[in-house]
Amino acid sequence: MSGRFPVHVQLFGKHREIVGSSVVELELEAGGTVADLRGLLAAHPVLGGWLGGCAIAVNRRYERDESVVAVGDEVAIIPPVAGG
Amino acid sequence: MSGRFPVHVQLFGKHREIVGSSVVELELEAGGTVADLRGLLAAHPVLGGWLGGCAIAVNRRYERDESVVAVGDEVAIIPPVAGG
Amino acid sequence: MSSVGERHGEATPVGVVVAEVTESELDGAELLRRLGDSSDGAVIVFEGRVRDHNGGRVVVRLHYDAYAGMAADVLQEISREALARTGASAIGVQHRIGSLEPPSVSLVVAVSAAHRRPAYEASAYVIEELKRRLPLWKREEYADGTSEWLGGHTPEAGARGDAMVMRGTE
Amino acid sequence: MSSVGERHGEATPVGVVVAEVTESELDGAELLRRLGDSSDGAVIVFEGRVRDHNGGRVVVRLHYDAYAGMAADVLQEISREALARTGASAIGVQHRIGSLEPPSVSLVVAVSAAHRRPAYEASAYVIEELKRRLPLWKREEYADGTSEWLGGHTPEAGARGDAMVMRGTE
Repeated sequence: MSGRFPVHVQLFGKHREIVGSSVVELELEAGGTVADLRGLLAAHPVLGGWLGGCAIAVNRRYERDESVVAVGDEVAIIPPVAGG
Repeated sequence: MSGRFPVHVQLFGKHREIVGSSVVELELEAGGTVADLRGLLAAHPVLGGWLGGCAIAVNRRYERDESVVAVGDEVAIIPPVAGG
Repeated sequence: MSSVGERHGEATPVGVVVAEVTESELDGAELLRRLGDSSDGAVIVFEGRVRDHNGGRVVVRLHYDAYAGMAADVLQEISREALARTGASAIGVQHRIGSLEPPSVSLVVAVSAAHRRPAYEASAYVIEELKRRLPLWKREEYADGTSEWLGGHTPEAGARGDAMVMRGTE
Repeated sequence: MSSVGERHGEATPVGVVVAEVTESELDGAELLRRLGDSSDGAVIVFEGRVRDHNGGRVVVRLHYDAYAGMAADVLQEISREALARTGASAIGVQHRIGSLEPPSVSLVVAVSAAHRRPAYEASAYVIEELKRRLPLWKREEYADGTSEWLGGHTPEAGARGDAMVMRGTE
């Protein structure tokens, strides 16, 4: 696979509030990883400053920076969680 | 205080069953202690063999062997407890 | 439910809501509803229930006998110790006596606290201590018609946690 | 309630009775009734409730937001881990989302087990782990009209207790 593909990143909690949307759309290179995704998010004008302590979920599982993101994967930024 | 006084010792659990009564009556010397009471109970024809692991309660508190038993005290033998 | 002390403070001791030995049916849901005021973030209810087997034998009935007057005092004392040790705000504890068939509830321990840790600690403390010193006994009745008084713990004199009190010649 | 496996054995895993994130009102009493079969001697229900204050501020409302699809999976996974680790027989866990006023119930964790220790362990495990990794957030709304998203834990990739599973390039 080559070229770029769109990734719809779901937002929650404070992220959703500051962006004013429940999703941001990014373009990832084929073979791109969670680390690459974090790089793109860090460059986002609003989200950039609010990524401390965030995890990335791919297909509803928390993933490491090395994990590859594929076309059609369900991707979300998970701010520090606070259930209970 | 001198002389002897009666002590009604309350029985529970297996003790009550083997004696066939909820109380045994003993006579303690004035100034007698929990240890003296244990001595009398050990000589009881039925209870004697069933005192292992038992506690003595005086006025609804577990008492040490040195504690003095007085006239009118509420006394009970407490077999190993098993609540829950 | 009324509370004592600061309404918005971290420690609002409500105290011992109930500490009793009873022949009546127990229902943990009742204490779950009663416990906790608006400053309590955690409520735990423990139900001990009669199991239909023990050590490989089929149990048809459990008979509980208690030194009723003393047992209520001991439950009250254990509950106060648990509140003092953990900072939980309220405790209710009930032990049933008489003949119970599986899966009847034999014991209910309910605790409310500002936070979950004191609630767990208080709940576990009450159960551990009542197994150690509540003057109460159980006889298991088996499917084959036999029965047996279960062995247990020997209560220690003066073993009253933080509130150790001696008496007599000491 | 149906059980799987030996009726009179020590381990009769019934499994995860419910693991959900819901907008409906929660009631621990309901799970207290549902959990436990005749081989379970212990049932514990934990209710987390919305407190009317936090850190000295008066809280009028708590708003819970969740990644709903993932949250249900995580609750299911945590519950299975707790069963596997402790030998408890059944677990039910529900987290409410939406706007809650004190003293509404935000979380119910119910566990049944043959004995009390696995019940306590499983209950505490579920709560500790969901605070670590359940994708759910809360915003506190105060009496002065302000509000704040509360800080929390950063979930770890692959942090799935005994059932650690990797994916991707590793």
